[in-house]
Amino acid sequence: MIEYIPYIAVVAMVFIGLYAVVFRRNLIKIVIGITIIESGVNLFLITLGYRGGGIAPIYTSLPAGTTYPEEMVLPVPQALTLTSIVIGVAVLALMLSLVMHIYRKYGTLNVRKMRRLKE
Amino acid sequence: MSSMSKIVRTMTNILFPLTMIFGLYVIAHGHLTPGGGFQGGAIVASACALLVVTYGSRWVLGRIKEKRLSTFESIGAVSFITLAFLGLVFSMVFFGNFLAGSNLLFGTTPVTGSTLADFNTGGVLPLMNFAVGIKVVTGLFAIVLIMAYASSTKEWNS
Amino acid sequence: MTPLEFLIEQSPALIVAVPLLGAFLTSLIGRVNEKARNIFALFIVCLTGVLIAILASDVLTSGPRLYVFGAQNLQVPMVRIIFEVDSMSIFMAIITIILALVALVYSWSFLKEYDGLDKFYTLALLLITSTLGMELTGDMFNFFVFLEISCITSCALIAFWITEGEALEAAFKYLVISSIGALFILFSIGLLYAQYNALNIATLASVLQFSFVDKIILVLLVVVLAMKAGVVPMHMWLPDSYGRAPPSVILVIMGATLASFYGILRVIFTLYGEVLTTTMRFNLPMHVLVGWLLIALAVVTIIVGVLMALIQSDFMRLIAYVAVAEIGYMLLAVGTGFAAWGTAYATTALHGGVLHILNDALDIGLLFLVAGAVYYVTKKRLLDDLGGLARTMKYTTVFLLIGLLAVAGMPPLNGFASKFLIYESVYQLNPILAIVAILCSILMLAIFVKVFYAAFLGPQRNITASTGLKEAPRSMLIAMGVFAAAAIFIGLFPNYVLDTLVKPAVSALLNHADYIGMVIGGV
Amino acid sequence: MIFDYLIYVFLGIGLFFNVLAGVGLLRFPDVYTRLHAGTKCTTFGSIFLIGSVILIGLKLWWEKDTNGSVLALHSALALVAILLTNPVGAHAIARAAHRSGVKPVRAIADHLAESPPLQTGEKTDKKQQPQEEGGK
Amino acid sequence: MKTFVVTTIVSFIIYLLLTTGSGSEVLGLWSYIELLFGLLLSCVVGGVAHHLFIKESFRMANPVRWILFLGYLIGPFFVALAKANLDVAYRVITGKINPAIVKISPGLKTDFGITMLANSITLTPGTLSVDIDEDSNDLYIHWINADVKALEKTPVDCSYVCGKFPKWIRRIAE
Amino acid sequence: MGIEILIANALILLLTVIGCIVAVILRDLLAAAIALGAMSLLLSLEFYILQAPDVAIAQAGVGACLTTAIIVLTIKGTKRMEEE
Amino acid sequence: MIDVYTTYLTVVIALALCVILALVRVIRGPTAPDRVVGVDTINTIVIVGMVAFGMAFREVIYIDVAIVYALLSFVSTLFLAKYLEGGEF
Amino acid sequence: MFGLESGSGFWNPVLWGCIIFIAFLLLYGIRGFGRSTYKKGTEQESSFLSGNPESTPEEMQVKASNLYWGFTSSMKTLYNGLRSMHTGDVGDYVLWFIIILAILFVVIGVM
Repeated sequence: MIEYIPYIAVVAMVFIGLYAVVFRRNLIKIVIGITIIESGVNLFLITLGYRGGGIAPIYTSLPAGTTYPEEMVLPVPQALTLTSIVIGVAVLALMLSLVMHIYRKYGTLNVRKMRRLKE
Repeated sequence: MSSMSKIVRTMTNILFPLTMIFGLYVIAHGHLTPGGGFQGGAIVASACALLVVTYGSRWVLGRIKEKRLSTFESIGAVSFITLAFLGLVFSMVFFGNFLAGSNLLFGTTPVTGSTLADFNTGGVLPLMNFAVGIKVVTGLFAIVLIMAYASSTKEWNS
Repeated sequence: MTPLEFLIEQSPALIVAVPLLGAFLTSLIGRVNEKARNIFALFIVCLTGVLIAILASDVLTSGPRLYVFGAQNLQVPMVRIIFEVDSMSIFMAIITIILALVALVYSWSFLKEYDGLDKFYTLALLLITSTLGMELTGDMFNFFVFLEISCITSCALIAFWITEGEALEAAFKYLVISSIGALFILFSIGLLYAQYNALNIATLASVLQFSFVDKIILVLLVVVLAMKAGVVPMHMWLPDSYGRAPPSVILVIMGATLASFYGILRVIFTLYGEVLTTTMRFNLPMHVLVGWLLIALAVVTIIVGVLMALIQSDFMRLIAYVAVAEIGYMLLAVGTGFAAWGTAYATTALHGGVLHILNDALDIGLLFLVAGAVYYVTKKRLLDDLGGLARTMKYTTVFLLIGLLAVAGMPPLNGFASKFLIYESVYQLNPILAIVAILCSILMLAIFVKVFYAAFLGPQRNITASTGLKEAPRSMLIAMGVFAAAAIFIGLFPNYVLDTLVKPAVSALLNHADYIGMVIGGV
Repeated sequence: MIFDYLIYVFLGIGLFFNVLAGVGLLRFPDVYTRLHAGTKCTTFGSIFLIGSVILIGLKLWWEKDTNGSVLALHSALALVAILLTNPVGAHAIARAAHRSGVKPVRAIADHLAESPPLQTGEKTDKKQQPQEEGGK
Repeated sequence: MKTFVVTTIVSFIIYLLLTTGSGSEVLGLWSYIELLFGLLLSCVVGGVAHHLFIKESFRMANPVRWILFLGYLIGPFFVALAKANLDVAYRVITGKINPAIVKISPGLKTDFGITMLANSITLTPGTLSVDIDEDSNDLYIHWINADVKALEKTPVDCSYVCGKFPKWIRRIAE
Repeated sequence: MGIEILIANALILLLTVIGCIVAVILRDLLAAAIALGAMSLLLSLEFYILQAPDVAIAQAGVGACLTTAIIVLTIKGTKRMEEE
Repeated sequence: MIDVYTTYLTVVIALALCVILALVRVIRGPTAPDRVVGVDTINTIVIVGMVAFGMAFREVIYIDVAIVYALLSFVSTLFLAKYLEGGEF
Repeated sequence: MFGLESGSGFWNPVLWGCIIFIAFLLLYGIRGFGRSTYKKGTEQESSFLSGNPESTPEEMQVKASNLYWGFTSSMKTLYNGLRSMHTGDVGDYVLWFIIILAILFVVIGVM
């Protein structure tokens, strides 16, 4: 049961993030939207790996007498999420530095005014 | 530029080594407990961000140059890949764990199950954790430092 | 084991590892000496090229290769990173490395006057690494990681001319849309893992069921990769970023874009090939429907690309729209090949499409280099401000002519060879498609007549006597000459390339069972 | 048995003060008074909540359970971290609020607003810290 | 050099606390390699942070002061903390406040002392340190229930606001 | 496996989603950054419940500190209010 | 011996209710410092909640996360405070 | 060796080269029928305009943006649609992406 509740939150987070990216006009809001989508996807991956009553996938903390697959939460999605978090930081930092540069050049954070490249 | 109040500064002086040793602990125990190069690196970088916020970016830039940070970042990355190449040289497999089971540094074979965490295991993994840690610390610190400097300077360009 | 055998055995890993090592070593060397850094970067790319050549000779003679990271044998659970190299991957790797090599040679003098070159070389080598990784990997998650690295590095490279606001704008737009796309890919990878408990392309392909979730995954993967490849109407980032980045950067980014296109091929043919060709809906096999969807996207792409290119006044942006149209031609061929799976002309269409990937890289690359040379000499972007360049830039004019004739598909240049195959096969599927394709090709010629007339003929405009106009520097001419020579060579001997590279690649795409059996049988 | 009740008492006190912090945050009229609630009560509440964890850890240590005692030790470190950071954070927020122009509501005196603007300690700091330290 | 050694030792102690239970070779709690590695990492921290960690003098390295400090924490400080919380609870429930920002000059010299006092004030009845005068170490305090009698003087007498804290802290930190 | 963890899980997820909505709606970018920080720390707690301490540390280190920090720095470098 | 698992999970639920109260302040807060106060309170409560979870699951590593959090939330609070103060970073 | 064959057609560069060569020869022959009195550097070269003063070459060359004016103005509705599609707004980029995703979801999901 516990493993089904987060999916609702995942859907909500992805849609909220998409809303922010599509309809919000502020550059920083767009960045925040992408962060929210990313958090949703991370939560999704972690929830995929969860098993009811499982324990954390740590080699040295296995209770005596148990073996790998039955008792543990799946470790692979957690590794995937870690990678995704790492990448997320890089993307976030790059985006925000671009936002700062754009503000210096354009004098605005409004997307509608940041349209020198069109057609 | 400007630093924060004396109370914050004093507490930063106390917390900075504390946070840093904790981050290094997380990096060093990456092969035993949760954490590892990235997480520990993020913690240490946060400790450095603490310095940036309390003392101001000018103060920090007066102590460590951004160029040196990016040099360290390159060194971290290069040492990571070099470890992978050493695996190729010593055990004929790229990313080969040539230290595991060798009873040298980190060479003990781990015991399965609920045991006391033996630090001396993992082969090249702790070393790789440290390489990643160096890269992450310097990279994130450089990001925070440069953004802090840029955000409070009016006349920068490029 | 002789050193050569060892090298052959380890080459898939080394192809990715060498540029990765080089990327960080260049920035260290750049501290010491700038010239040494340039030479070192070039050396690294050459070394990678040699490794790719070694691997290619092995793969083309003895079939697909499997490489498992960090394990002597495959007795462990299948959570290892796996590289699987078949002829298609190696074909794309060759294209990437050619583009990279030429880009580095070109940037030698093109970027000389700008600063921040340390970061340029690091990022370019990282981008090459990630592109090669995308092409060689046999693992969905690994594919995602390399895709994401290529997003970040190409965004940083697009913003190379950081003093121009437009470059920053283009970079930001690219990063927003591509990171959202990459997150969707991660989402679909999560779904795949949840269903089949595997991340390997081959393992997944062998157990895929085509349930509802699998349909969602298919749509997500194909649409995101199509977006990354620049298919209309998700192409808008492409003219923005191609129009505002330095040409040597564009070449490297183009490698990444083509790798995304390769991703579409991999998903459709290898991952979903088995399922789509055997499932029936409405008395039609599924692959017909998917193929026609691709064809619809492709036709829109061609038409919009060409029509928008016609009204552009910015030189590089114009070429970028033509690049969009070229992507449409490839997608048209692939869609035809997939819709008519099993027939003879499907194979022909795929031959044309896969050959067109190479031709697109060469021709559009050549045009971008010419545009870069024009920019280098005149510092102007708009066609209206240019004129009479043919009087001083003779070689560049010749290269431009070769490039534009090749893109427009005029014989005897390479564009004709692939477009000929595409027209022939598409005509057999549906004549109207072929007519549209030919008409758009003619329009493309008209576009280039405009460029040639406006920028290279007529009186010289706005040239002050003090600066004067010279021919582009030698390294740029060499870079352009390589592409021009390759274009003429492929145009004259299309069969040679077709037999050695394209046909194995297409047969690797069509016989997905080999690719799957490699992992399943190998374990 | 007594021990169990002790833990329940600890938990009760801790939870009561944490809830009080939340209520205080909602009921007080301005930033400074909210800081009173948000800082003092959560700190006090967390002392008791973590104290209960430490008590259980001590009991486990008495029963020779290494895992439990290590747990208590780490919890104590977390408590130390909270105690060190919380008041300083509150001070920083209060100072920031005052400098950003938030006036204390219903204040009968405001010496800070009357006093001349205060220096930040940059200059004195530079004197104490000569430049040669960076590279060592 | 001395600063380096002290910082290293302090961080090593923290490392030891974190890694308790890692082995059974040293005192049944740590393993040798853990200690070795911890020393190495502590040296790194000491090298980086020693100028920050110890700024003024080695006054706080004296163990007597630490015992006093512990006594202070458990004794008057904790009592004051408890009183403070009951006070806040009372004010949350009744909503009776009478706030003021007042200035006090506790007369402490060292940074550590003034920090300790400010933190104690923040955590104890009805008061919250808002700002500090860098030169004279005067504190500006938000007082939730100001005493009108105390406000007659401008630096307000310490005994109204923080009781005997300055004396304790002077004994510990100066 | 009691009902408690279920309730805790649902509550924390609800709060996370509320944090997201607040971060998107508020016009004050600083407030949005604050709400994003709150969201990310609640998300870290959720990772905790789902038995992923590894990810929780990463999310704590990155989401709690660095994300907020660099967004605040960006707001400092640009401007705070979202214009219409 | 009390049932550690159930007890501490109940504690966590109660703490989540406290978080709701603080979150209301974050949403409503008329000025930015009010929101920062709310987040600061949430930080402390979440740290305690992490410790309680660690006790409930009986895992030491979970409490490490709490320590990390206690140290790092301070940094983000300082960043926000310094911005509000109007200081140059 | 040379050449390309699809199912229904073929392409041979050698053959093509021969044909081009022959065509070139033919053209050269035709050129021989032209007027032989044309002289370079005389008045014959300059253009003749009545009424207006002679314009400079810069003015006479049609600018790139005006070159296909007829084509674009006759397809004005199409071009207006295309221009309004390319707004240059990041939100619209993402919106197009999501629209395509939704369309394909519907199309493939129905099947």
